[in-house]
Amino acid sequence: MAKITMRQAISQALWEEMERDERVFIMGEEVGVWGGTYAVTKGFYDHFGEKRVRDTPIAEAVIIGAAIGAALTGLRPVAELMTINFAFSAMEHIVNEAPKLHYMFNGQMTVPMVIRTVSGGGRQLGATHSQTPDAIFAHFPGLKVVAPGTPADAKGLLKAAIRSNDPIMFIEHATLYQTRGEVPEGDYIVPIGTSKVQREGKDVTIVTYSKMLELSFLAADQLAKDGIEAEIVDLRSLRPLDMGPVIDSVKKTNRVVVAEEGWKSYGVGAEVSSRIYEEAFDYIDAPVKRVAQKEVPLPYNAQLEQLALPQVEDIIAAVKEVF
Amino acid sequence: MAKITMRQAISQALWEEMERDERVFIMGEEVGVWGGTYAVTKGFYDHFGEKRVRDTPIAEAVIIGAAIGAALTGLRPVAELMTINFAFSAMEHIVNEAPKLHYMFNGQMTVPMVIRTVSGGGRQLGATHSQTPDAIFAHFPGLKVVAPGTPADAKGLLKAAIRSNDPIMFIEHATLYQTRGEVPEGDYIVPIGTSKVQREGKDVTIVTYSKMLELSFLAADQLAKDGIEAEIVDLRSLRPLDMGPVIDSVKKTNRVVVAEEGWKSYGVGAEVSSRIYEEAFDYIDAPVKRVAQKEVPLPYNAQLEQLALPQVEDIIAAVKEVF
Amino acid sequence: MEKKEYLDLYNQMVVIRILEENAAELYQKGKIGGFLHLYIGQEAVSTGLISARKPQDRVITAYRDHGVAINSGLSANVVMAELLGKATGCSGGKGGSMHMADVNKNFWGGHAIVGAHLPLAAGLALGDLYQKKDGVTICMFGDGATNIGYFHEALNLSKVWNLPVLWVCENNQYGMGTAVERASAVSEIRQKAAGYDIPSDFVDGMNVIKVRDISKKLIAEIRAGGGPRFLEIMTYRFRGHSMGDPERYREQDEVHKWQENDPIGIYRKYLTEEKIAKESELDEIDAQAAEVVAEAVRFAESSPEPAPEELFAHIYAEEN
Amino acid sequence: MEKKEYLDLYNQMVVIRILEENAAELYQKGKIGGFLHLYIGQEAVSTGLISARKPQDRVITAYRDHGVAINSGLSANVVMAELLGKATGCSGGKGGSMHMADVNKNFWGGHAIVGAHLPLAAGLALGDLYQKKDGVTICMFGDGATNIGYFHEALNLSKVWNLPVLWVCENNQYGMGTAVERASAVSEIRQKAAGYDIPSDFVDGMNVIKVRDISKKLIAEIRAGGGPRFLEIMTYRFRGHSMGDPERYREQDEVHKWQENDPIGIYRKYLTEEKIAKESELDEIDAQAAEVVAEAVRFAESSPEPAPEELFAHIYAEEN
Ligand SMILES: Cc1ncc(C[n+]2csc(CCOP(=O)(O)OP(=O)(O)O)c2C)c(N)n1
Ligand SMILES: Cc1ncc(C[n+]2csc(CCOP(=O)(O)OP(=O)(O)O)c2C)c(N)n1
Ligand SMILES: [Mg+2]
Ligand SMILES: [Mg+2]
Repeated sequence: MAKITMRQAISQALWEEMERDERVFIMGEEVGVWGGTYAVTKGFYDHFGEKRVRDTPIAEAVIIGAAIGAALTGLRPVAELMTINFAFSAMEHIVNEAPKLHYMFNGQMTVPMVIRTVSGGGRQLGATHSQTPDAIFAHFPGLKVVAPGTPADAKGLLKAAIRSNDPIMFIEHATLYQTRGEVPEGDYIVPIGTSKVQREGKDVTIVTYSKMLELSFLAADQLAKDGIEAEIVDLRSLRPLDMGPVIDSVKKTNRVVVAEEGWKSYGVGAEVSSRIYEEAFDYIDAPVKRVAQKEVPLPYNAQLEQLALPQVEDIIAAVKEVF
Repeated sequence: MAKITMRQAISQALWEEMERDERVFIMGEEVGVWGGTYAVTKGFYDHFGEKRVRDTPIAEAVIIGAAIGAALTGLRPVAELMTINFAFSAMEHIVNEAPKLHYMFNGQMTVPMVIRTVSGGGRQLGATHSQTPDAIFAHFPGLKVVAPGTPADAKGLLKAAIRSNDPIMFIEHATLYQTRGEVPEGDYIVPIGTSKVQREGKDVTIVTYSKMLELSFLAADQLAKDGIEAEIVDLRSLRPLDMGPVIDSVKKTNRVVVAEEGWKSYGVGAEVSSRIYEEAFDYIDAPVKRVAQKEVPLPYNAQLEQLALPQVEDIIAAVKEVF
Repeated sequence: MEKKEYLDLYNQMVVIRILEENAAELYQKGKIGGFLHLYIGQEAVSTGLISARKPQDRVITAYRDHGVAINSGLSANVVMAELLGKATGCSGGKGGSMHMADVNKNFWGGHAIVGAHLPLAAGLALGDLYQKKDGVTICMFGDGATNIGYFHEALNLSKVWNLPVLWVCENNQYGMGTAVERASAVSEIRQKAAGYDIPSDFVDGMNVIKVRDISKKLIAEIRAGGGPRFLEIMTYRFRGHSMGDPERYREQDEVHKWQENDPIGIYRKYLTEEKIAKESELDEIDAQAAEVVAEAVRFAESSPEPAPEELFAHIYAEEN
Repeated sequence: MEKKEYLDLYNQMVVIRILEENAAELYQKGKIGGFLHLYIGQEAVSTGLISARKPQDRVITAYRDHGVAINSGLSANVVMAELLGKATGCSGGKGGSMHMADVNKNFWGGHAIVGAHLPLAAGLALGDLYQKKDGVTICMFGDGATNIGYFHEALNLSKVWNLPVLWVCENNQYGMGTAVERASAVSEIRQKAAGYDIPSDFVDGMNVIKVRDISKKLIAEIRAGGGPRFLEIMTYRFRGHSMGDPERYREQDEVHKWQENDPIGIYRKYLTEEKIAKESELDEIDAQAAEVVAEAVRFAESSPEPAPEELFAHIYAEEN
């Protein structure tokens, strides 16, 4: 299998799906002539043309709203929001239109749409541009929220998302695009709503997703040196949330750390740890630890920003605390 | 003390603060000539005039954005969003402007603003108009989120909010306006960020807020008949979240139910139960139960809607399950 | 136009009027819940407008949608059943007054967030353009909706992408209790279209034939590839914004003056004066319409509630 | 205008130019992080515009804000220190390139979400109107920002409430890689003002004196109670949108043509031809400006990082 970057994996999935299905098209800011601000759609404009690779004005609400409308007519838009910080400008359409139409009109309308966007801090972009508010989008039934942590999952999940008939928020991470990994060629699909054990271990369970998966691997390597074998469960999807592999792991290790990049309060770790206690109360030997971002708007200064973001050391420390 | 309705209590707090401080003014849709869609500001327009009771266009982003700007100049706007469902249309300004400015500009700017809005289902308004997504607003540091469950708290908390120098989302509930309770006259202040034991009991702790407080009281009365004395802790504020009284109660009862009206996943109960385990792990005798809304967009049909909303019976059943 | 077409327009307006009057009663009786926005006074607007469309033309509107549903070809039965939240309603009882639709009739709803459906309309039009279909999307909204950002983003995109969409502003002078001039920088709403270089027109919304004629013209221009058009239709709602509106914001005289311009009365006069129809024929239609609505009420009241398991149906198109 | 005023304008433009060139270098060296949007080519816009304001007039802009900060009276030291994220920066190192401000200089930032600061500007103006102060709020934004809903809602409200605000569109022909005509229904942005019945004007942004004169006129009209005004300023950015822009969207010829219209060169020519200043005087200013920026770099580099406890400072104005 080829080792390619996350960027290439996502680009490949998009390209193949567009080749496969005329109904699939891309719209968003700078997806065309520029080639995507993260270069994911580089070359698409020349190959697929302006009909299927549509640059839009800076108008997030109509980017998502028009994608919804196009989806209602049977097309399969992949609408890009340059970063998730701009999703607030399309909030109504993301959480109160796309997820409601199928239900509210009793199944008459379907919204086969993918919203591709990018979360994550660590690039000194300041408070308005560095957020990882993934959890708030997962609060809404009717919407699906996917966030891959490996190139293979990114390809397989994006293909599954594009072929799904439901509105799906596909959250990439700003500092994962260079991450390399083996990615199956061709038609590789990862079903949406399936968590996955990314590393086996018997001593402690680290539940995580997206960028924090990378940090969790590093933490696990460190911990192994101290003789602690961490099992890493990657959620991959926040809604639907597949607790199965998490619970299985917890029943084996009896110790859990949940690691997310976003703020702790009302975040992903809150839901996951609550579910763990609900489903495996008797198996928990020590309080589940949440590793997350400090509760501050992210500052520009690099040192302060890193102090606010969860680090490998934080995961290691948390793991040691559950023993 | 006078027994007045929640509507009167909120109206009184607004009126008194406007009388007290020239800098306080109201802006929003139908707050003036109409008198407020929930009649909270009835009579304000005639008394305070159009300068201080400002009807706005239907334009939520500029309602909140302009309130922020006015607050930056030293005024103390109370901006009303007719319901929280329309807050999505002002999301950028609520979560990415108001809570960021003070921090991002190193304390140079302050945003003494209150956003009054209304959550809640149960009125057959359908999926787009019936939500209780309070939790997602509480995810953002820099913003404070308050949601009173009694008339006295509504008055005291709203006065505290108007006098605060921080942006505060003040969430009322659509079906609590008629609720009556004793409310201290005059300058009554309830500090923001303080949970409160609203009913004492020794057997089980019900943690709740807003509308679900009312249902929790009813559940507690029922339970008392079965010899179960429930202690009810009202959060009153979701950020800051005051766990003190919750933990004290849990250490006494060792059994907990968290009741909220919104969806369970990534909701208030998730954060509260996680915090309970983090702070009182050894005191929990049975898994914390979350009572919440079913994970569906709320339907119009009355019977279906009630099936989706958490009921008194659900709280009672949950309490019995923790024994 | 054939006589039967003339009479059909009259019939549609009368059915809407009677249906709305019955809805108001049923609301008072507590048989309809939620918000109820009546279309009384505005019947000529959607009747004339939608009569000008072809089957491939899509219609999408706001929450004041009962009349639009009838004009789009939905039966009084499914509309009334939806109002009562019954399983037989056009949205299975899940949508209610504000969320009616029938995609098979190319009626795309029924949307309750002010202005939020304009971006959807741009997308519907994009869908037709992309698939080289010759449908035109007709998007209706109120005067108040033209002040929200969604309006701006949708109109701008429709011009930049030359989308086949007819933007129709139903200017009934108020957004809830706020008069147009208190909320909008321009009180002639069509002036806003100039900011997007979109050709605009306007028409008396109390005259169904005038509305139909101008709509036909604009829809044809759009279908010919002319890009978006904007139509401002002057009208007035005879009732409150929704049930229980205290109506402190307008004088009853104003309301009465407008009621003298009853679009149904005006059209009735036109039909008889132009010798298109006799009073007796129109009375006959009135009677039939009353019966159609009475039957719709019977149908709705005797229809079953949605089954409890419907609560979990259609959250997603696929479970996985 | 006094000679020293003429020279002061020249000095401001040169300081900005040199400061930006230094910033680009420091970015390459990795001493500046995040996004860096340079103002090179647009110096005459904010220099002329802000020179027309009185102390009570507020300035607010987008993320392309270094020049605006300098023109607002911030020292090169605090601007450069902010770029390096130092404690001595105008935002204490917490804001960075996109989030600079000094409220004591009536400079209200530096806002990074496109168009989102226009509603804030309406509010700043409302604050002055409400408090019967005679300040005018000057709100700057790009051509791309005029397509987002915030623009629409803010301009409409400013007219309805007759707010003392000057809306200034810096039309530099592109929003990132998207040319105006590919994103906006109208390519003469000022046409949009008509949709709000807001008087508009436009000016060559490469001529600092013209910008200053028209700005003075419009600010005076607003201060006199005339309500909002709209000014479109034609300009061009000589560098990429931000550092690392591949610039696939424009020909280098186009860039070069515009660079021949260098606002600093044009003004220098004007000053000498009009005999307002001698070449030697201007060279002297250039040298001083270079020294000011060099000192700013020294200041910034030698300034301390914010203390770790600053991470938790100013989350709220009050802890409770
Ligand atoms: C975004 C949003 N804000 C507020 C409301 C509440 N609301 C419902 S209808 C309405 C007035 C709309 O007026 P207009 O667009 O003129 O339509 P009309 O009711 O006159 O047909 C308002 C403010 C809403 N539904 N959505
Ligand atoms: C709401 C939002 N969407 C997208 C972006 C990303 N973005 C930053 S600058 C920019 C282009 C803005 O162009 P323009 O308004 O013309 O200003 P200029 O950069 O030309 O000065 C975009 C799309 C953003 N910051 N905010
Ligand atoms: Mg109206
Ligand atoms: Mg530009």
